Amino acid sequence: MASLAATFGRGAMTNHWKDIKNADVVLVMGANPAENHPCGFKWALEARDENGAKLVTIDPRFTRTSAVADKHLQIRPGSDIAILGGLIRHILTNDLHHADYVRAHTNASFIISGDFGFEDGLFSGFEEAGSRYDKTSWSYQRAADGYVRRDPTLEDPQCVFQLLRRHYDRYTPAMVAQIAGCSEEKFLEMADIICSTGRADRVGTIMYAVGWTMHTVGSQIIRTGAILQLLLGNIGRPGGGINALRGHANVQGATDHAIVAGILPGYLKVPTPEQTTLAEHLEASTPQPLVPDTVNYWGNYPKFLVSQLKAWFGDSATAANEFGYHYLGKPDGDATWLSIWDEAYHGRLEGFITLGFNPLLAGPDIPRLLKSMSRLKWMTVIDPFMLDSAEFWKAPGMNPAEIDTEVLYLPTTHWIERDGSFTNSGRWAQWKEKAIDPPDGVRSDTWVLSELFWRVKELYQQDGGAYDEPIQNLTWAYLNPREPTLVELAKEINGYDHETGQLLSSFGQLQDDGGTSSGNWLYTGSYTEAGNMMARRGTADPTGLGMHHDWAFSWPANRRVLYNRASADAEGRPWDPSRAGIAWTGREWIGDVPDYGRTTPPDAAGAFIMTEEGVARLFSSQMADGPFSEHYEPVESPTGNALHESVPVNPVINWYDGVRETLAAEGDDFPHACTIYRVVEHEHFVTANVPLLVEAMPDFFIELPEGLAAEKGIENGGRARVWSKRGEVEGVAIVTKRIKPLTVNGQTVWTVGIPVHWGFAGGTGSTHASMANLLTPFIGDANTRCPEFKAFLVNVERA
Amino acid sequence: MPISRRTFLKASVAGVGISALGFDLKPAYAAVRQLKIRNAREYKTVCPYCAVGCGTIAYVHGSGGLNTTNTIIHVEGDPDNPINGGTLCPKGASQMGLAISPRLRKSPMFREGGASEWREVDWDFAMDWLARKFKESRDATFTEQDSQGRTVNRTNGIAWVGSATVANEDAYLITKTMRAMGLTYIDHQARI
Amino acid sequence: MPDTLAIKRISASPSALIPLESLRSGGPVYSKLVDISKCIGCKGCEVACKEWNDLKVEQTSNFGSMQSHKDLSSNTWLLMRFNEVEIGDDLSWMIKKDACLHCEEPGCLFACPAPGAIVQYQNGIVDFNQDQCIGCQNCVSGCPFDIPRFDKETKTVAKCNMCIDRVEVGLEPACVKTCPTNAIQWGIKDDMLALAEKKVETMKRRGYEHAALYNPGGVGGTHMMYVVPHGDRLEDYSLPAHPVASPAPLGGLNVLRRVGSYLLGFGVLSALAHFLAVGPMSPEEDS
Amino acid sequence: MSQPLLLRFTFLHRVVHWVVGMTFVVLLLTGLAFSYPSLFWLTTLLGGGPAARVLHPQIGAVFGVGLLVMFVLWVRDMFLDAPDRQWLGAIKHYAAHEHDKVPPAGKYNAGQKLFFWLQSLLGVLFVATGLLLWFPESFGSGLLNTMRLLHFAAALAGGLLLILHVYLGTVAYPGTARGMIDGKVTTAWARLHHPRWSGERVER
Repeated sequence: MASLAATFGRGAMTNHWKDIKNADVVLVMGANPAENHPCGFKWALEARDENGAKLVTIDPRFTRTSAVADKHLQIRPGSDIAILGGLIRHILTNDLHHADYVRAHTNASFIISGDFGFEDGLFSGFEEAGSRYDKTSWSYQRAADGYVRRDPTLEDPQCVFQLLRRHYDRYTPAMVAQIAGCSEEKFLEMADIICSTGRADRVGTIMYAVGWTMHTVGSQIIRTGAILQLLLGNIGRPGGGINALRGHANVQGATDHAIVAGILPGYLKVPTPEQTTLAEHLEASTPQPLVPDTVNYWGNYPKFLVSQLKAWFGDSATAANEFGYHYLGKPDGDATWLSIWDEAYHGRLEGFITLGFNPLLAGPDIPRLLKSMSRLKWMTVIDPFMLDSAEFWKAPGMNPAEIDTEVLYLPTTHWIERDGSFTNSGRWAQWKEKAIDPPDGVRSDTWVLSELFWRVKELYQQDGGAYDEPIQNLTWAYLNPREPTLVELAKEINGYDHETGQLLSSFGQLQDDGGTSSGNWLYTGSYTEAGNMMARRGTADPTGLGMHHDWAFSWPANRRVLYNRASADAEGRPWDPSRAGIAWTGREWIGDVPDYGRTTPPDAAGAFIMTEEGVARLFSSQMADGPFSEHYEPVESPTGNALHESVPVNPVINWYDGVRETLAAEGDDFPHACTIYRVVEHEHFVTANVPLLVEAMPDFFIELPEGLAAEKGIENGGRARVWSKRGEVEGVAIVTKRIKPLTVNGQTVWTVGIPVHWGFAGGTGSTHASMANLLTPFIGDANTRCPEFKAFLVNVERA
Repeated sequence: MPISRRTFLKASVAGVGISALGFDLKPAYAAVRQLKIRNAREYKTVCPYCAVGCGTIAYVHGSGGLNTTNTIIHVEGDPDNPINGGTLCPKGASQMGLAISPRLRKSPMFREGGASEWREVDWDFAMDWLARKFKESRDATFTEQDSQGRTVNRTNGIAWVGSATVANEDAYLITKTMRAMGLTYIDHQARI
Repeated sequence: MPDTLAIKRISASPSALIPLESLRSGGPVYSKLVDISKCIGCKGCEVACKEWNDLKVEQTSNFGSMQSHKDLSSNTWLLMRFNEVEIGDDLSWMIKKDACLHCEEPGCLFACPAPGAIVQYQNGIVDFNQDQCIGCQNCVSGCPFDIPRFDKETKTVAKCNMCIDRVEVGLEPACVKTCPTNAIQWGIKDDMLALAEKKVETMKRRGYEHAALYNPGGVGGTHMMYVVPHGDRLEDYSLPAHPVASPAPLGGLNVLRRVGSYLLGFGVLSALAHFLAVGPMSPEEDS
Repeated sequence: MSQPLLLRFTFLHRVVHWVVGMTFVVLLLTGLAFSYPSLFWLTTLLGGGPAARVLHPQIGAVFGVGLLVMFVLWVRDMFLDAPDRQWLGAIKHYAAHEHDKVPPAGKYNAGQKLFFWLQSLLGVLFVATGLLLWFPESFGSGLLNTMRLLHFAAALAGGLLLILHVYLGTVAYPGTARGMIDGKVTTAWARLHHPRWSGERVER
């Protein structure tokens, strides 16, 4: 998501599920929606059959999505940027881009510093010592007025468009084929389909998921996809976009509400130690416009943050104490998933609380996670089911007597025993009703959290201790303080006008003087004086495009397609009147909830209101590993980097201590590429508790290509063993025609596929203890530190 | 071979002369069972699995009266929901199996250091233990000012993870509470 | 009785061969239409079928396939079958929803000796009535699609009943309702035939030149029809090319029935005639 | 005044005969019930359809065993000899009750012997096809259809034989049935129907 924010200003699925039906081309890559999002995928098939759209898949495996696609291209795990870079080159060399769109809505015309360059796999500014980039040279040239220099002809050799052309010129079909292992012809056939939408009357969408994000270059894969879609003029338009298909029911909502390292609800930033005052934090977090004609909506950052602090600390948040700015912890570095485990691994973490989550099985490198868990002082697992994570001390190979970790397990309610809202991948927050009561003995998550809060608060009142002012001052004005209702919380999230005491109806009303409160500005308008907008059930669809504005609530401001200003040209005319996102009537915008004010004229500002450029970024300095993407090999790769031998892998990824030793090294015998994935019959690990699903997909299995299986003497339905440098798994072999051998850099490479859904604590089927993440490496993306689950090396034998 | 009524009758009557007239249809109708959701109450909810956000309807038996307990008998897609239009994948179609899974737990469990088994504990013990541990670790690892003298007010000794499966309102409350407690190691399934 | 459940045929009754007609015969005739080109093999229908019909969970184990069970059973009325087929350079993953096709001329019903154990409704549904079933399994051998399955515990045969309890009140069957991609459609058979025609055209436009409707005439047409992308490769979908159910495969039985009744009648009559002609033959009392 | 009596069938012979005979009747009736919808009510004799379907093969097994014992008990007497062949040549006189034109029969006349062999053949057919039909899940449906037809055809033949057998053994030839009740026949009956056998017996 980091890369989408870096490109467009927001990190979320740009369009929504039903909108996919409006597409002319649907590219599914790094995703398998037929299996992981079947009901959303219906709209892709609707496009295929009703619009005559082409549905294509690019994947290391021929999936159930490929089974209904018009064309499938098999690639090597980890070669996505090569493919997408090749598509960008295909567009630019054949002039297939949507020229008017690129000129109007991207930073193609922006001129970049003369110091910027790229050589031998490294962008300018690389600092060997810190494995990081000094981004000074990745900046725009400024004119005398302080704004960025632009060249509307796109001919300046330092303009983004020309730099883009030069950068991706190396991604020739031959190079693509060499890296990805496919044939040039098949790649070009695919390219012709995907690159056919660079016109006003055609539009294409991309559906991607963790198949893109779970790489050491994951964010840059998404960036490449975003650049591709911008060149084709597909962002902001109905039937277009770059659509992140998110996994769990409320992964979008939990991210919006920031159970995430580094952000606060509404994508506000967690303050850093350097920002010693609220003013410094606001200054660093509030972007300044780079061009005169930009809305630069993030300019309202202070209103969002101050309103949030008011929601949290109420009357204790005053101008005098910087609205409680110092009540917030300021982390000393990265605090994401892998870093948490690294802290535990090195014995620095004492306590670990997990709620609604099976972190051990989530991986990566379960053997390492088991060691890390053993070094915790205490752990608490909150879930309706007993989890493998809670029973880690019973895992195969563990000796409970040697593990001092105290573990508490708390049974809590599940979704249907509570009301509340889930925000889906397409940003629709839908209210759900409570259907049944929990059984006796089971408490709600809200109860557990409140109880923990009150008991800690009371302990501090009794005994004193470390700085407890924020705890004592945290607002908790709920009717039943020991178990707030979710309606109360929904209202708090929406926010109030303190003068009138009324619920706010739009984040436009937020103030930075403490006059308003709002737990999360993105959800302002979701629960107003008019009622619970998330519970709306109006089915009308006047646009015919599936926007359904009267159904539930879509952040922001009930907008259904993000960046919809870009669905129209500079004058506000829709690129394609039959699929108009919004249209300017001369007085106002009609259609979707416009990205602008309803009456803001089209020439008032750039289409991308969330960027300080006012346009989308083909070139973005916000990424850690380059303003453009570059193909780097996975940290475990069966081959060298064909583009630059000396820089094989992403140069700015973070290497945690002791991780290099856990990777396949020169001389180790791990010849096969491996990728892990999910199947439609299961959702991660929780469905092990559902008998009908265990019946439908009972056992852990290993998917092996026919040729490799024959070589190893493994029969279909027989048993196979797969091991990496980190661990091994054993299971039933599914020998398939759906994975073919690839020719990568002149050598044959086989791909092995392994599903993730099985655990050791009495999980599904008969194959216990075979967990895909026993194999995966403990390494993450340079931007998000999302682990590289999707490409690593293994060996295989008959078991 | 076309069979007419006449030939059939010949076939059946000629040999034995037993007429099948007046055949009783009741058993055939009796075989069609009554619609099991006929008298159920409906609750509109959302599928707990992926992020498509399919609308579902939970069918529940029970009067809803004081001291009564509802029993869930069926869940199927909500046809009005524009996203799924009533459809559900195998996970969604079997979600009642999750709601009433025989493996749902009903009691807090505690494992002492070095123990090889769980022991059942009550909620009061559990929450008291958790609050004390929480405070202990917070007190032990809280940093008010870092080495450069800057106010940081953080605790690095406790991590909170999850969840992408709770409602927005609970997610918000988790963030609000844990940030106020000074935690910085906070993450959930978004990354994995 | 609701109109939707007017009866057409009852096993082991005259109506088995001469369908009943009534004022209600003109009521709606339904059909499922399975668009194989839209099927993603998610097993949503398989699971929804078991959930709605309260069928028992069976112990399965992976046998080297994405398929859950090797075969249908009395507790698995619907099974997704997976088959990987290479056609030239292209791979086709043929995924088929295997369940009762609800033949217009149901071989199971023709073969059934137990009155009322199998009932065909005017709306096209062929339903088994376990209360009347004697467990002889003649229906199993009478079915050209190998669908009904004997249950060793109940000693009766079971199969898909098209969720007749849902259809009765105007709901679509559970598999239709749940199908995430709407690959399974439900409606008046004539409408489904028209839709199938459109779908065949769509498939042909997409390059499947052999796309075809599967609604075999040998069983009088079916009330679950398929639109098959590779109409020239029915065997790869395990669909019989020329299934026959009508009374024809049971023709032998019918001939025997008739011959038998004449024969036994003839036997009795001849004995009678003989007796009348020559009388009894007793030893002389006193010889 | 009582006539002199001859023992025609031992107790064992009689028991076996009636076991086979009665099981066959039940099998025939239930079989007809399964074959003729209009006769399905006959299953009531065994407690209804499901019970009849369960009992039919089990009774069939008893029938099969009985038939086997019967074969062993009777087979020695069942080979055709020269007088039997003459008897067959004169069968139309036998049917017309022209007693004097029929060559004298032994304990069993040629017709009875043929009946025995036919019955044994049908028995094999019943048991073989019946066994397959008993376990239908183990066999293909094509094979089962053929078996079902054969089983049916055999049953019809058996039914005809039964009619003939009962007719001849009761109303057509009074005095015959007694041989299967208390095992004895009158000498007069024996002289009339089985002169050679009665001759032997009397001499002894």
